[in-house]
Amino acid sequence: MFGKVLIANRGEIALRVARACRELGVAVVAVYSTEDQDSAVVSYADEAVQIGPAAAKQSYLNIPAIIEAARMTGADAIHPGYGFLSEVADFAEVCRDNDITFIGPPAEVIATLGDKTTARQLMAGAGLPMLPGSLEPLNSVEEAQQVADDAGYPVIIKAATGGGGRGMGVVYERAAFADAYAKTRAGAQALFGDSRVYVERYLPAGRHVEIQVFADDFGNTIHLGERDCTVQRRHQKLLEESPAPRLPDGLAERMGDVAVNGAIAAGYRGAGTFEFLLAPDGQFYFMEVNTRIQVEHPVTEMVTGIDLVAEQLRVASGERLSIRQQDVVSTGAAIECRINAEDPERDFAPAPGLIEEFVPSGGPFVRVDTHGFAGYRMPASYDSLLAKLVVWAPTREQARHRMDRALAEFRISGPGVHTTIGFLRETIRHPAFAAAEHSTAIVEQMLDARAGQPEVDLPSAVA
Amino acid sequence: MFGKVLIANRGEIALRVARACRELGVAVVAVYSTEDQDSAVVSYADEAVQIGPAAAKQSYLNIPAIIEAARMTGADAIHPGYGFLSEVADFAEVCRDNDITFIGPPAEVIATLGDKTTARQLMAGAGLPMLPGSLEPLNSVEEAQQVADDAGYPVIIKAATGGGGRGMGVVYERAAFADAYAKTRAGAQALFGDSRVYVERYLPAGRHVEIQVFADDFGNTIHLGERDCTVQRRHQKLLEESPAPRLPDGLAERMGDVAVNGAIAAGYRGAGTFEFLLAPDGQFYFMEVNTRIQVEHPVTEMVTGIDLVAEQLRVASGERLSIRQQDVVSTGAAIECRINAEDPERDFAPAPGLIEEFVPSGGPFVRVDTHGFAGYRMPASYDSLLAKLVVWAPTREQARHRMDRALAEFRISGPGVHTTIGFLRETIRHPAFAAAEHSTAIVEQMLDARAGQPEVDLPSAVA
Amino acid sequence: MTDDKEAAQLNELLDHAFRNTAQLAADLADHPKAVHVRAGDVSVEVAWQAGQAPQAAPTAPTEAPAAPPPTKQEPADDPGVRYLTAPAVGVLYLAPEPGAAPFVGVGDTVTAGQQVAIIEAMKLMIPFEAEHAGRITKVLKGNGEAVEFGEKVFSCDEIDAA
Amino acid sequence: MTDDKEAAQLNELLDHAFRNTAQLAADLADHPKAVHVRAGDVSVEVAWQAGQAPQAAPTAPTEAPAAPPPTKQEPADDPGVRYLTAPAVGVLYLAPEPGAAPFVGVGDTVTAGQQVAIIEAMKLMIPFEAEHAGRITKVLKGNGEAVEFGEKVFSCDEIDAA
Repeated sequence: MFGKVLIANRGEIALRVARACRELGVAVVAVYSTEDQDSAVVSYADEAVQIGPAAAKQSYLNIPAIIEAARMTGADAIHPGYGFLSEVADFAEVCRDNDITFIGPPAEVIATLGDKTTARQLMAGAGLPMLPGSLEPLNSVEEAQQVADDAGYPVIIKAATGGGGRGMGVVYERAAFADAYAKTRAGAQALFGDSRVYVERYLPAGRHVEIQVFADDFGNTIHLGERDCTVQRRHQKLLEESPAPRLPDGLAERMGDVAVNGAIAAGYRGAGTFEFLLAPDGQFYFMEVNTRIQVEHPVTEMVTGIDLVAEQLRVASGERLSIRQQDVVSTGAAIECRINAEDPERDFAPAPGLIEEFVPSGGPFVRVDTHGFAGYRMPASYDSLLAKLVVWAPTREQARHRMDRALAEFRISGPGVHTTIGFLRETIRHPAFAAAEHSTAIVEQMLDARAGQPEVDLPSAVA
Repeated sequence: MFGKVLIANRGEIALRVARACRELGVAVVAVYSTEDQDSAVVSYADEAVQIGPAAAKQSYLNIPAIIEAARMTGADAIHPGYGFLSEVADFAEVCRDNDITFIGPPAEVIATLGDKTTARQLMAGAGLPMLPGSLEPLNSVEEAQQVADDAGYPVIIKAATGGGGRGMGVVYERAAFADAYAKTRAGAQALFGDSRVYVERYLPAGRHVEIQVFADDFGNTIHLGERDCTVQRRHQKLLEESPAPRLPDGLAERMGDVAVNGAIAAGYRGAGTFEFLLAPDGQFYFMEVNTRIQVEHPVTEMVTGIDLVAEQLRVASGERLSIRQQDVVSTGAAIECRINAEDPERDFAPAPGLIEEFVPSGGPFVRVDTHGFAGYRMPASYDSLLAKLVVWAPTREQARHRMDRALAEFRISGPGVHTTIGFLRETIRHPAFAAAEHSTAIVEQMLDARAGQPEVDLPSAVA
Repeated sequence: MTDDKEAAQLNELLDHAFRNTAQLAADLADHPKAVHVRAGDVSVEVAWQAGQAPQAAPTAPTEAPAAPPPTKQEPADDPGVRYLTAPAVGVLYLAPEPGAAPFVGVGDTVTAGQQVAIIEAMKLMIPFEAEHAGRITKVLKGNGEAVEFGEKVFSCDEIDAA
Repeated sequence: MTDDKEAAQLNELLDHAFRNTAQLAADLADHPKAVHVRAGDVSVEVAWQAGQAPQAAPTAPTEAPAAPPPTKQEPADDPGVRYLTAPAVGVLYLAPEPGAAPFVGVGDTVTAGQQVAIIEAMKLMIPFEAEHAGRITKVLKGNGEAVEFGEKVFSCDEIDAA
């Protein structure tokens, strides 16, 4: 195991990684921007290095500063968390060049899987089911139009290097294609400096189901079951659960098997996630691989009992996976809610600030991952995720009631501070979610239904 | 299920019961003394009734006030928590007379098992292993002396109606017996108004292992495995765990079986705990039955996934147990630490007050049950238990590291406020505890070793 | 904000918000705990310390008392008024028996220790005695109503204590 | 903020907000615990310490800048002293090359923008330029030492700014 690990991140995930290190007896180095001087992980860590000003580009994305911080503190390894540098192949390479272990897959694997085109080609070759469409970027509008016609409308045009729900366009009929194609290319160029796009069939009422995979240096590649991340707003996940409810018999196992095949084909190492789109007819399609720990990893931890971050550290330090495929047992149901400092009444605009009151939920089968505390001044410079509230119960229905209870008791307030707690409670109580009959459109449907309706105070007891 | 439940308790257990009710859709009535007006459960509950002044005798032990509170709010049932009225047979009877369901065993069962003499007779008859000694209170010093001689020294003299570690005396040699006998009788009379005592063999280096039992109205009586509560200070538990470490093969199952036999013999209903003393030779002996939910019930919940309080509510409302014996599976290891507002440097004197900073532990596999919050003025009138910190991990060793990490991150401070957090960390790291070679004497041994030694700051990383 | 006009508008909006906030604070008879003004993107919040005296006498301690008051928390008490509070949880009876005249009525003077009502708890009749002397000004609870411990049942004026 | 014009607008807005905040505090008879002003991207918060006497000169806004200071938190600074802080994480070199004379020494006067050291980060040589003019009074870090972003490297007296 490592002697000292530097955490190249902030917020709740920095604290999450620090906790895993502490439990393994590994010293922790935090890095932080001037904006994060008073953050929880800075006081939690054994050492902390200020690496730059608020702007992420000059701090959390500043590779030389982070490498120098690792050097001056003598860290053996760097955990990148999620976001920031976690999926930047160059960073993984620079780490290697500086004899620092990057806790994640090899740089080449990140590069291959981070490019949608090479990833799609590789995964199609490994036998993963793909949506009808192009495997390679398209060279002309004519070619693209042909692919779209063959795939059948609606189609989605996606930037080859895009992500986070940006650089995409949905086309519902042939006549609108050429125009949308040009626009998406221009947008991709502006956003990512790369105008390459590809086209595939678009599923409007799909579900988002993903498989957690893990691989070590000894040829062991396993999966830890699935997560359902169907509740999204503009491609941002709001709530995740495991197992995915109401899957046809054997489907989760089939998805797990193909994900493992894909991981083996990619030469994967460490923790990774295969994202799939699940159509209403039970067919599933490969979307992409995330080559890092996910925000929503706790739901997998709650149902399997496996500490994914500790496992990342073990595998990266050259140890074997501590579990075999046959040891992975999923028990009960877990749900995670992302509590963001956003104002649902103002189109989810960020609403951070000085948090005067902060009382996390507690009690049986409730877990809170947060960097928040009473007196924390949450900066506006970064992500609005403030806390992840996770519950477990023997059944999904019980977990839903538990989550409702836990959301109701979470108290966060301060001048100008708003959170998504109320909106998450509405989601948890929504009939479509309760029946697990929702699709990725659920949040939009909720917001549409809301518009024009008077606000309703939720009763504090479970209905 | 009930429509409305009144919680005749305070502190963390009142909140624990309220959470279970909320998840089951049951309305919650809190009752509180003037001292607890600003307590967490009062703001949590759907309704709250002030029942008396600070003194427990006039509030939390005030049967007419609680019954009237139930009547005026229309509560169907009363959950007594632990302590206070939870093991008062009269209270259970008054509830029944007023058509309010007492959430616990029938009054007669409480009465029989609450009296050490009748309980011992009943359990001996049901085949439970008893320590050598008297089954009935002794009538004279001569008779007592004879029993002690037969049992073999050391012996312990216990009040028939005692509890909580009071009203006991240990005698190490024959010559000291008569004197100790007289003293213990006088003490029992003063403390409990009942001078009856009995005598049994005393095991100085034993372990405290208990079995959680559960019974419904349909003849189903099961056990949920064992808890080890060996870490005690003056018979007050400080830390509990499940499973009990290093038990001889099959012992836990044997203890579970005899506890179920005992519960059936007593006509038990609801949740109960059979306490056993485990001798170094692997022999175990019945001590007593606690006819209520225990403080340490969360460790059982963490390893079995069963919500014991919800199960109490189900069974009391006339439903069947939701699990059968064969469904009970214990996975991994759980540890609970009781964080008390006490000052270990001043002989664990209560040290409550205004809690200015209160940041509970969080993250993976950590559970906190507490009524504390930043700004809470913890009254001096009641128990010093402020929070229960519970962790789970696949193995005891991992759970120990996790607990150390979680204890280190719990921040509680305020003028005059002290807690047992530091002492609990020392315990968790103690070599005897780490090796599970400790006995009920461990805390005394730690305190003895400490006396005269300079204080040592614990490093923040796991050694 | 992308141009001068917008900036000027915001400035104007700010001025407006401030004037309004100050005016609002001055106009309120009861001292507010917090003022929060928002207009579009502009928001102003002002918070006062809990319990601060309206005129903000510099020496007025703002600390909360060490122990909570014995009466159930209720909106602002008139400082001149005192209360007789229920000594137990139960049902209130204002008269010794059905049909009889009440123990006391508005305008009556009571002495400390004088019985003013009965609380019935679990069929026990508990005498409700005045904790202090006073002249009854109001009966706040009805005959047969349930009361909590410490709940205000009578308000009274202070008189020279017996 | 992407250009000078936008920055100027924001500054103006900020000035405005500060003036207004101070005015608001002065206008209020009672001393507030906190004032929080936000206008678009600009926000100003002023908080008074609990129990602070409302003497508080109405124009002196108590600290609570919108952004934390760029220097690493350290014990009480002498208010007269200013610092030149490291512009990057890395190894500090006080001279242009080994054996050469240092860029600056104690007693030297530096102008804003003048190079005073080098920070090496991942073999990149980053010039360390003075953020402001001053006379060097102390060199706080040694040649070859690792420094964090914002770490104080030189202390200096204020002189008339260039």
